[in-house]
Amino acid sequence: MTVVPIIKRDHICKLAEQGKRVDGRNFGEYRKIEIETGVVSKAEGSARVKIGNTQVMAGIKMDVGEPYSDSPDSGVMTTAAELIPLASPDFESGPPRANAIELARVVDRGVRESEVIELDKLCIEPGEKVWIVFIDLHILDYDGNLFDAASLAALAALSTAKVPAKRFELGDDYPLPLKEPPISCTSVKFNNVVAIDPSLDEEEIADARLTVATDTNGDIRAMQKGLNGSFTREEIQKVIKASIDNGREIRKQLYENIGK
Amino acid sequence: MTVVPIIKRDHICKLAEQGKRVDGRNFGEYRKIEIETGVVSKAEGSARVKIGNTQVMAGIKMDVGEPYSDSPDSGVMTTAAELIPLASPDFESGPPRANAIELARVVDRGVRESEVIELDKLCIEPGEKVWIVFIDLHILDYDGNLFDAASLAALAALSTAKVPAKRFELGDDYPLPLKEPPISCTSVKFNNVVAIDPSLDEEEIADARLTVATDTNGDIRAMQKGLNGSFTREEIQKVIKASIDNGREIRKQLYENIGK
Amino acid sequence: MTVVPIIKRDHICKLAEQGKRVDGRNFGEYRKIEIETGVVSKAEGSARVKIGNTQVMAGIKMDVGEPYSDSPDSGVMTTAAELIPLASPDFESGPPRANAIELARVVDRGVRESEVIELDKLCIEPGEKVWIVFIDLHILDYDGNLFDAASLAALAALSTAKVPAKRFELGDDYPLPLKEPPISCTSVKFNNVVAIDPSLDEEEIADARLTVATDTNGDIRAMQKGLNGSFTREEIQKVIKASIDNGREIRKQLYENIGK
Amino acid sequence: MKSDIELIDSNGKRLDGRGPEDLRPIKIEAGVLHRADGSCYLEWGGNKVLVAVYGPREAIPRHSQNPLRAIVNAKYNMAAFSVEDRKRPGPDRRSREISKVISEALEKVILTEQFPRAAIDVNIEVLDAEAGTRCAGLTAAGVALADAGIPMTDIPVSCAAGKIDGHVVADLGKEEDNFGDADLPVAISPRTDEVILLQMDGHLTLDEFNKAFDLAVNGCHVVSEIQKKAILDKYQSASEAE
Amino acid sequence: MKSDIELIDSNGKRLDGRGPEDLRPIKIEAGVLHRADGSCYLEWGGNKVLVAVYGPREAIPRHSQNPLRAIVNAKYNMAAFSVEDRKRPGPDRRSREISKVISEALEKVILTEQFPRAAIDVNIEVLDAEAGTRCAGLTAAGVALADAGIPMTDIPVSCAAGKIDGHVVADLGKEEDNFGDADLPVAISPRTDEVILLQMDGHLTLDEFNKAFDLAVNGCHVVSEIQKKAILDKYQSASEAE
Amino acid sequence: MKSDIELIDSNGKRLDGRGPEDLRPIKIEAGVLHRADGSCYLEWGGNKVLVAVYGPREAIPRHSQNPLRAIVNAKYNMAAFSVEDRKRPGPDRRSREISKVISEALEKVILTEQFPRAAIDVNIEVLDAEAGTRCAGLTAAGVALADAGIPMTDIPVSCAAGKIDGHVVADLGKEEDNFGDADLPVAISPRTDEVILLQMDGHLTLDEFNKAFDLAVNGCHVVSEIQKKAILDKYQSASEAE
Repeated sequence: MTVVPIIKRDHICKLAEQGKRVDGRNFGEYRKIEIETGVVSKAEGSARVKIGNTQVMAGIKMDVGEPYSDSPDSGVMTTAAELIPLASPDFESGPPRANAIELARVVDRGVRESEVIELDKLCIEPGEKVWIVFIDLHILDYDGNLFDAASLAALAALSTAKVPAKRFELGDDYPLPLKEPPISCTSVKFNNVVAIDPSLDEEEIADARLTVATDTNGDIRAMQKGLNGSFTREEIQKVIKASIDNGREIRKQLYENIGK
Repeated sequence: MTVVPIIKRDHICKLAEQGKRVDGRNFGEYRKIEIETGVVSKAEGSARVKIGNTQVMAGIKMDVGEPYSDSPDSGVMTTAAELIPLASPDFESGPPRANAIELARVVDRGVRESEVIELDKLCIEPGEKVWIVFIDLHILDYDGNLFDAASLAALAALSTAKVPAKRFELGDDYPLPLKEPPISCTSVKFNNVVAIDPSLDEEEIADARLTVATDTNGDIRAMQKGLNGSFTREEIQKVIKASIDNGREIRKQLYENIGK
Repeated sequence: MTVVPIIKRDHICKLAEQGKRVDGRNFGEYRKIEIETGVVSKAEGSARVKIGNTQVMAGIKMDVGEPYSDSPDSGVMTTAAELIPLASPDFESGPPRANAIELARVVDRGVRESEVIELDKLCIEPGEKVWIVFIDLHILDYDGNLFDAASLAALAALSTAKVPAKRFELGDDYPLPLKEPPISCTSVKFNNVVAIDPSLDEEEIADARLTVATDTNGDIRAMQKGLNGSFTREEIQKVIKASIDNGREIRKQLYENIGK
Repeated sequence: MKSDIELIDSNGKRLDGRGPEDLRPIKIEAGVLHRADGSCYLEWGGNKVLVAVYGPREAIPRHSQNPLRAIVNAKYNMAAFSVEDRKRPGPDRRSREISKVISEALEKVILTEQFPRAAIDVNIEVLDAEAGTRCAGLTAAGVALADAGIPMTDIPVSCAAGKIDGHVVADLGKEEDNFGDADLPVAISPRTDEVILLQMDGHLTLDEFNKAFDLAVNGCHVVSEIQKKAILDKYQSASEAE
Repeated sequence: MKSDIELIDSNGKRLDGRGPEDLRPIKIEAGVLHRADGSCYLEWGGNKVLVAVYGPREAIPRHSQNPLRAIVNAKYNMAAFSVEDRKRPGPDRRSREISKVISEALEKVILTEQFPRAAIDVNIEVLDAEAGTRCAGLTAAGVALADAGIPMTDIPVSCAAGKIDGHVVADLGKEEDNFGDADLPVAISPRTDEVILLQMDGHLTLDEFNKAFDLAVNGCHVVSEIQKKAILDKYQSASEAE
Repeated sequence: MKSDIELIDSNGKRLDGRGPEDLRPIKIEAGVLHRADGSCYLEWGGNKVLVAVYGPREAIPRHSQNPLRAIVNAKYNMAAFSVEDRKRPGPDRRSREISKVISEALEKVILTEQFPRAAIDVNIEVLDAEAGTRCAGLTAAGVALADAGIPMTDIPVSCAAGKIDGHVVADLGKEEDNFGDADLPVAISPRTDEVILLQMDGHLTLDEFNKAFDLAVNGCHVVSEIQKKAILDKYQSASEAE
């Protein structure tokens, strides 16, 4: 367990009291976001997303398999995240730890609960054969805010994915049927300020984290609080507001990128 | 590896030389036994058994599955024990250790070898579909003598279990078909005395342990010796005798409890 | 991580400079090889091979199962090696480590890539049922050169294996269909000499290891370099030459032994 | 997942007869286990949860120790027989996520800096499950920690709210959880209303969120009173026994 | 499991021609491995077992050490090819239970207090299996421990008895184990007849148990002589070699 | 596995138009990651590989430390989406073998004795796979190690050769790997031509082996130039940025 140097914490907090962030951003401002799709030829869909120095790759693979017995007419989706040791000196190889599991589950719920993938259109033979969609997330470079980078990479990869019908002799390939996705925005709280899109330095000293996914209407589609601090009602309101505002901008950039 | 304090050992042994046990019992006497059934609504059958402060919960779940190829007309049973860290400061979470495995296997053999569950009556379609009976043991509070508490909890849970035929659209629910169960009684040896139903203190200083399961006829249906000490032929005879006697009493209490 | 005593290294190297090996052999000479087949009654085929003090047992088991979807007309083979703690004070029980995995994979490739087992003759029903061949290697005594001992044990066990057709009610048992196997010979390099069939002492101080499998024509069928040293082109040539020569002798001994 | 079940009728009555703001029946008992340093048994609707606290004690292995404070290890575990279809024993991804968010929530109220290098283990065992087990588990953990005498700034408490058939209601039951529109589990420190756990799945407008959030916080305060009574009962029966 | 096979005929002869008290043929060889500190190869009927002993040596990891005595780690392992249907490599629940009861039995005779913080590893490898492998394994372990020079109060030895077709007999063979009524493996310290391993599955009246127990103990004494001869042979060939 | 595909035509042209000695297109970029101490992104034909180097740093756990030198942990990992049929995440037997042979090859060139008790972690991530990933991974690892400033006697480099339709050629492509006769991956220290990795599967006469070996070594030298240029580019852009 690393003890974050007191000096770094003091520095970041002192800046915060002056209304400043370490990298000069406003508290409601994201780092530069870059989205690149179609980066892996073997995948049905893929994307590399950078938020500042943080870099996540998502790949979509599809297979034909059996549906769950309680939803015989629906395709199946599954999400896995690997915090591979490539991305950080602190990540170890081995079975996924709590952090990787939380990341995968939050991205998974963001896609699943909002029914981004139209699973009911992925049935091949009711009760027998459906499409299975695998979302695999590889964290390549970790400089904070994995949740947003991973969610966005998953959405960008899904948005450009083709159902590989030809490979399975099921007709021509066609785009994966999708609904409008909610966009996840994460804020952290430290020294009683709330800052969106935390860098690694900020994450390490943060008391609490809150991720809010919002849709085109500004409705809330998912939330996840983390870390061992707390939020007041007012702070939650503030985080939601910032998530709606930034979510709108990020959605615009995603749509431009995938030509929508 | 804990070294049991010498002082505690000396105290228990000194008492034993005077013919006494720490908690005032006779060497052939059980602590108070409490049996409560039907404690979990989701289970097909369930029971919570207390022997003194030791507390074990057993739950029965059933499913429909394939028979083993060498017994196509028989249902299947399986027993798992979790020494969950709830029950003792010394239990760790993680895959089951040798103690939990021995416990599960001894309880399993007690039920299986005596054919308590009439598995031949649990065939739905020969070679295709049979009932699978899962016995799951959760140790809730560990103050010695898990074998007897777990066995008794398993038997009480089985005795009140219903085959969930309705849930699987296989007709009406009906009681799980059972034969008369053998009752397990465990004794330990320390300082050359033999004491039945050991408390945790006694278990920790014991040289050897012997579990004997007996049926209504006083016949022996299973035995398991444990720990790194030994028994003489005479001591074994003594343990068997005490097991038959106490087994009769415990069976009576079980039958009263399950209304038989 | 054991640091091999400097003294032993110096001794072996000094001898090498005088053109000698610790156990008096020439650099191109094997220790005594013993092959015993049919040593396990439950196995379809079995062999115990000794090279000096090194001792490996191989057992062949067969089962009926499904073919791989990309080769529906072929049987399936799989190789597992257990470096059981019986064989060396340094082997630990638990899941196979890198050394055991490399050993199993090198033996597996030696058999698979040279198509020693005629898998296309092990089809029972195309796409449905084929024979599965399990090669299990148990290292019993480890005094160096496991690769050659394990390969030879696998080949000897395969050579005497019977397809257990009767047990599966598929007609009479018949010999497992095999082609001429390549023979693996391993050399190591230390102190700039190249020595074949390293003893454990030599392996522990070796810089680099090279295994070469050759067939009856003297063609190369597999190679595997190991350890953190290097070979020059000339050294590789020398190793190949020695592998062809010794391979011829070992094949002769194998054939005599299995009565071919 | 949608269904034809009408989850709330025209009079605002829910399937089990509750009004929108009503919680399911709750029963809490402190100090129910012999070995544990602190324990709690809780029934909440059809949920049955048992919690045992061990610690503070030296954290093992040593490299897991924090030299500045105690670590809090909540372990949420569902018994194999606690659900309709038997659950494979051992932790799955869901239970590991819940363990993580509960651990983080409890760390906020426990005075961990009083016990550097120590571990406080909070074992949460779900014996019977019927919607809302994480709220039930965290609530029972709060009582078990108090029973163990662990110093805390407050007794943490949890309650969910959600949306069913377009109505915002407190404490979703089984069918409401399965066929409802949104679920919002919340845990707070009740003296300050600080939010220590917050998750949401589903679809809520901002207004609905605010309404649901307030219902959940109100629910927390209702449950908090039951917690305090359980702890008091334990101390009274303990002092009577003396 | 019952079958139509008649396991014992009217003359008291068993399937392989043995009388009720006869053991299957046994062959024991000590000191068969180069690397091990002590070793033994044993054939008992169709069973083939190899045992290697390492130690006493420092127990690893350190937290497994007992400051007062050596720990004894018996590891019973069946080769994948030792049984009719291939066994998946690695320990299963059965082999872990057998490892535990054999470790406990060996601890009784080994003078473990002479080697605090040490481990004595007893690796039991079943190469060919045919009823009674735990007795064969423990018996071979006794010889391998002696071969390793581990100080013991006695050389432990094991033999089973059981019931087939209503008759009590010694040392069940394969079909007798599969279709018999009861199996009673016993291990003793032969100098004192103290029982260090005892398990029973099946159905025995008290009288039958007593009879079976005595048969098993007698069997142990028969095997004990073969053990002693194997150890003697090893020492003689070793001293001849000098 | 044989097929009807003609892998090389009568003019000696291969499926993708290459001649026997030609390599697929290669692109190498050094220093592409922020967190890593050294990194490299490499495209080689259809392969895409990313390597991150961490260290030298204290080896953990302590018992893995070598008091005389650093240990080199190469970890070769294929992304689940890098192959036609999704690969289960996590190491399998193939990747663990490749990790081992690459670790051993890198240890030869790294001056490990300068960093006793340390670990140098070389994480090789295959993002897109198309024949020859181990050569691509080792080659990228060489650049990433140089980028991390790890002292080495040389920058290791790798290239394969093989046999297709009876012809010896360099750097097998996808179909050539699937339907060819032999594959021979080689890695060298290019300043001395010492061979640090060598594996072969298939069937080669001694003459064919020699020819293939020389082609592979020549290929290594071609790739080595591209490596050096990538490292130079990185230093130049770094110094320009100052």
